[in-house]
Amino acid sequence: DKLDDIIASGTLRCAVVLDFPPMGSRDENNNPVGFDVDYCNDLATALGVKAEIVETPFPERIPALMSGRVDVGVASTSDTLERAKTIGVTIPYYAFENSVTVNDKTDITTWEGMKGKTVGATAGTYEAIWLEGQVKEWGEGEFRPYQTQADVFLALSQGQLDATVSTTEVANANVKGGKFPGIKIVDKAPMVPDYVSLFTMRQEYGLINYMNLFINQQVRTGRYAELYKKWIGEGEPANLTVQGVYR
Amino acid sequence: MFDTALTSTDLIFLAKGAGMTLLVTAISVVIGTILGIIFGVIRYQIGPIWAAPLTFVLDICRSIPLLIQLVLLNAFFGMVVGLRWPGLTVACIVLSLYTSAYCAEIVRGGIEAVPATTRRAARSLGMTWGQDMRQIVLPLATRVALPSWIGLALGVMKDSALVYVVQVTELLKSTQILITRLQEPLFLLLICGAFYFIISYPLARFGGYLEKRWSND
Amino acid sequence: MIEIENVRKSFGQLEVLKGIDLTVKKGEVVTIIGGSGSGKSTLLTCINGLEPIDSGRILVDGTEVHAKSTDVNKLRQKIGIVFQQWNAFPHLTVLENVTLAPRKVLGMSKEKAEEIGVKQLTHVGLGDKLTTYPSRLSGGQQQRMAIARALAMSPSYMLFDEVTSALDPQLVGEVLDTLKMLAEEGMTMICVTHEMAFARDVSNRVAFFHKGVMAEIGPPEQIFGAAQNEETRKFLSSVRQ
Amino acid sequence: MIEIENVRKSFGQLEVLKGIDLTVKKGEVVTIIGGSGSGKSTLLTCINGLEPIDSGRILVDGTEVHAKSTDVNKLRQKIGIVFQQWNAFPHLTVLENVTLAPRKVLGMSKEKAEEIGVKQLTHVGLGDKLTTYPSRLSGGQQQRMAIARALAMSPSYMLFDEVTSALDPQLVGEVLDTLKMLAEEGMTMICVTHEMAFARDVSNRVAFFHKGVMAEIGPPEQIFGAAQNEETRKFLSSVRQ
Amino acid sequence: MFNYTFQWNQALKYLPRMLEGALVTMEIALISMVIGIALAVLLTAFRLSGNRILKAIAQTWVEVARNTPALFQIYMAHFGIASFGIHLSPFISLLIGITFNNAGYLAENFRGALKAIPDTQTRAGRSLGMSAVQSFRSIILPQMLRISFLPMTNQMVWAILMTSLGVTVGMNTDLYGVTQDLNALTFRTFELFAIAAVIFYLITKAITIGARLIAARLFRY
Ligand SMILES: Nc1ncnc2c1ncn2[C@@H]1O[C@H](COP(=O)(O)OP(=O)(O)OP(=O)(O)O)[C@@H](O)[C@H]1O
Ligand SMILES: Nc1ncnc2c1ncn2[C@@H]1O[C@H](COP(=O)(O)OP(=O)(O)OP(=O)(O)O)[C@@H](O)[C@H]1O
Ligand SMILES: [Mg+2]
Ligand SMILES: [Mg+2]
Repeated sequence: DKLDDIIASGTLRCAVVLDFPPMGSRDENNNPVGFDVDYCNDLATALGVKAEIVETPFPERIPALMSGRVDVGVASTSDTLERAKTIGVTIPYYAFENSVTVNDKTDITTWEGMKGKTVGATAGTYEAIWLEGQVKEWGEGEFRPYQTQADVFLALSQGQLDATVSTTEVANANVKGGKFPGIKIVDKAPMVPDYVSLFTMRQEYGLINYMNLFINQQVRTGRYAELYKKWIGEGEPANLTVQGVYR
Repeated sequence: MFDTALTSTDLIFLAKGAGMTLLVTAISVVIGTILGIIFGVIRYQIGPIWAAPLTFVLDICRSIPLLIQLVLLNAFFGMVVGLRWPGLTVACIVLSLYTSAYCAEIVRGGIEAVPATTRRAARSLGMTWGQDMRQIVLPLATRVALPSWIGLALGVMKDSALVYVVQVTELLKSTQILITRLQEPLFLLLICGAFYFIISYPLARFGGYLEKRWSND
Repeated sequence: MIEIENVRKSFGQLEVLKGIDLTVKKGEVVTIIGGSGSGKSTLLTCINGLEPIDSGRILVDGTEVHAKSTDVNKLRQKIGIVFQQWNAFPHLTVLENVTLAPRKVLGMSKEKAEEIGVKQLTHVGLGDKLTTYPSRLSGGQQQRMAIARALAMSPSYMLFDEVTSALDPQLVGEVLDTLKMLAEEGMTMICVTHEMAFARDVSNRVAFFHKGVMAEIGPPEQIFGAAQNEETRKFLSSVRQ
Repeated sequence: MIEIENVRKSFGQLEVLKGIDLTVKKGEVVTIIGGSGSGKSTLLTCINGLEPIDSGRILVDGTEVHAKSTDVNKLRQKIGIVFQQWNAFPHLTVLENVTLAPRKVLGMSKEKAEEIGVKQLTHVGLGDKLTTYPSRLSGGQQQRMAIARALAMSPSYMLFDEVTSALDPQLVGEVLDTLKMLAEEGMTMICVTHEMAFARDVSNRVAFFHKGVMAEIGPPEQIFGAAQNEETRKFLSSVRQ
Repeated sequence: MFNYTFQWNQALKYLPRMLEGALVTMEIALISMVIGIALAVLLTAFRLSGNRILKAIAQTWVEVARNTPALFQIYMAHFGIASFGIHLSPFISLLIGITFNNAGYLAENFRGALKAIPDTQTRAGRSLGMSAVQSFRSIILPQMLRISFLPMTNQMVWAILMTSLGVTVGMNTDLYGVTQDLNALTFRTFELFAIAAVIFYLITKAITIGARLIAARLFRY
């Protein structure tokens, strides 16, 4: 099966989104870095193979997997039930809170302030699906999905968007990074925490099992906290368990 | 004029993207042209009715957005057939077919532009079909077809900007990656546009020149 | 010897040749005259196998042109043909036009082919145009080049299809002179022509075609002097006026 | 009355008209003959102001054609002109070809314009071709349509520039007959032509142009019978042979 | 080898949404063609005019449109223009990008078409007393449009195909955008895009056939 194939081939090819700091981005030499990149490397080390990072925009994660371009996805992928019909997801390896980031020039101070404004998010993400639903519910305003997280913040910074919803980590990184002037975080988005999973082909139980254990080990050994500290900052890493239910 | 954070590594990174653009273009144009010649000759030779299935397939290649062709073929090979092909391969397959569809038309036009009597003269000197094709039709049809072919090759280069969807980092994608990091959209886009322009414009002009020259005599 | 036996040929519904019989002996010059659409060109293209026939047969030196087993490419080397126009290969020089077939078809060396090419071009009066491209030649010179090109294959027979009708009047003479010269040298020839004076001067026999039928054939004196067939007389009087 | 006074005209280095003087009175028919490139067409296009002139002047009914203050569009309504070929507007039917200018330039109603159009087309013998497109017409019919089109503007003068020279011989007659008819109706005309018989029959005066100069002018009997000028005689003998 | 289960029902239930997207796609293509043709006529006039500045503007437009990728032009119309503080909706950005491209290609076609019209046509018009504008409008323009009709049809097809590039500027109401959104929702990539491909094919066929019918009615000469 896939697990054997990976070990036999000697490389693990991970789909990683590289315009999603701090989870994935590029350093000044344009090499991939970030939480997900390290996570993939750890997984490869555990398997005893070499890691190969395949840059994949959000909308292309599943096609990339399906077309066999990658073996697994370490790509901040929310574990929705709809998606689980098509792909196999592991237990969560990270959990995002989502924040509302706005352009300075708007008067938005709470998430409800987005009502009637032009808002956007990265096409194909959890928060985009939520936000688009929200705009529909409000019945006013406009929703625009962009192809990459960078395009979203670029548009926000240019004033083409009034507000966006993104994971708090990404929002913090972009606001602090200083590359996008004129934006600020104003509120949390009232969403269920966005649990994200590793994924692979639906029928690859062996690999899914292996990755479940791997995630468990990352937490147990303290590597999870270490990566959190390295990429996100001080404080408690997000809790990966849900009160009152298994898994 | 521009105060930029662009470093020399970034320029190398862009150059790599440009190299990928040229590589994809070169492979697709070469394969597409060979296929296009074969398809064009077949279509000319067996007549429109028998060639209908081929015409239909080639027509499809021209009637569906390249983006969809790329996504679809990618999904087909990967999901349905289960082949682990790199994105570059899929990109080249799609672009080659796309090229061949247009090239077949150009080739057919070129062959039809060779007067039947000239070919008759060749055959009546005892030349075989192959000799006639090689010695008479090829050189004459080339004159008619070359300018359009140059246009086609440049079109393929420009359309190769779309292969980013199958994870091939070509020039425009490299530019977008740098825009992500450096936040200088206008400046980077201008560099990128200038690159395409510098390659495309002189060749397009050359094609126009050939057309003018050869249509005169 | 070219033997044409009861040849029939249709394009779709239209019967263009309605049973033609004609034998051309070695050294003979036969001219074919007749109205437009009467099937003259079609007959020539059938003789060298460029067009298939529906029934009957055509023998060239005893070989049946349209038999499956016949190598037409080989046969065509024996039969030179020159058409009304657009004969020249425009991308080749005059000399290359003439040497192409000897080299590619007969596998001659470049030197040998050029030797023959120069000889034939000189023969038709184009010895000074060897490296010119056809587009620089007058129509008459182009036709003479086409003749030299056919001759370079050393054919036993030459077919000419209205080789002068696309030419300006003052250029007709030079081409007809070349044909006359060939005839005098003993080449076996079938010429389709509208030039009656030429037909009268050069031919051993003149054939008149009318609507796919060879309505009359005979020595020029008979055809031009005392045509038996009503249609022949009509045609000739329309041409003369 | 058309008065041409010492008109000079060059294209770049080439002087095409070297001081032409000519007066055409109402009802007169003047034909211009001469070798190719002698400036005949150029003169006609100068008369209706399509080409500027370098010096001299041209007066039409007393209005100076090339004066700044002159409204050439208005002036041109008086002067019909028909060229050698490519006259027809291929995207319009025959009737639309004829009614276009009356409607757009004179602001006529569609009905009025069509009435005139039908009249003029019937006049030149094309009454049955009204809704045909020009591409379906023979060359001769196209030229007659062009004449009708010019006539529909009720011009006082008509200029004809070799209207028959692009036509097959059998079509020349019908166009020349139309011109003769116009001449007999008293139209003032300047015709450039190579048809000597026509020039002799129809003209009041014949002008011979040679290298930008009007070498000789006179009644047809003089020009064709006893030309004074050496060049005229040369030209006529070359045409006649 | 074929261990993939097609779930066409899953995808087909979204067909109405995709057809709505197809309408938007056609709308954009149509508007961009109409404006593109008008601009192309203008550019052609600029290029023929004696004015050096107008000529240079038109020339630059045509060459940039023809020598850079359409995707680049559309990206530029959104993020590039925004660098000057001008904010355009994805719809408008896409429209501008495609229109820019259309106008450039069509202007080049028009120029070729004009060359094919003998200048005796203008002469004939002028000598009937028509003004320069009148003869251009009633004689040259109709013939030019007729000669460029086939290239215009092709350009229309390209405009349809180019709408798929709108996703890069945040467009999600056109056919491609809708398909991509649905794909994010369900991950039925192959089925969804196959349906989109069929719709695109049918649209382009309809355009080519429609154009042929129009041409047959319009150009009877
Ligand atoms: N390839 C073809 N397909 C269909 N019809 C043809 C073809 N070639 C010739 N014909 C028709 O066959 C008839 C005889 O043609 P052919 O060229 O033999 O006449 P011809 O006697 O040579 O006339 P001309 O003096 O005009 O050359 C004509 O009606 C012609 O239209
Ligand atoms: N627009 C132009 N630009 C440059 N040269 C021109 C132009 N029009 C005509 N000429 C030149 O002017 C000369 C006279 O031309 P014109 O057409 O008046 O001669 P023509 O007497 O009408 O000859 P033809 O009998 O061949 O029509 C020729 O040498 C021609 O090449
Ligand atoms: Mg013939
Ligand atoms: Mg003239």
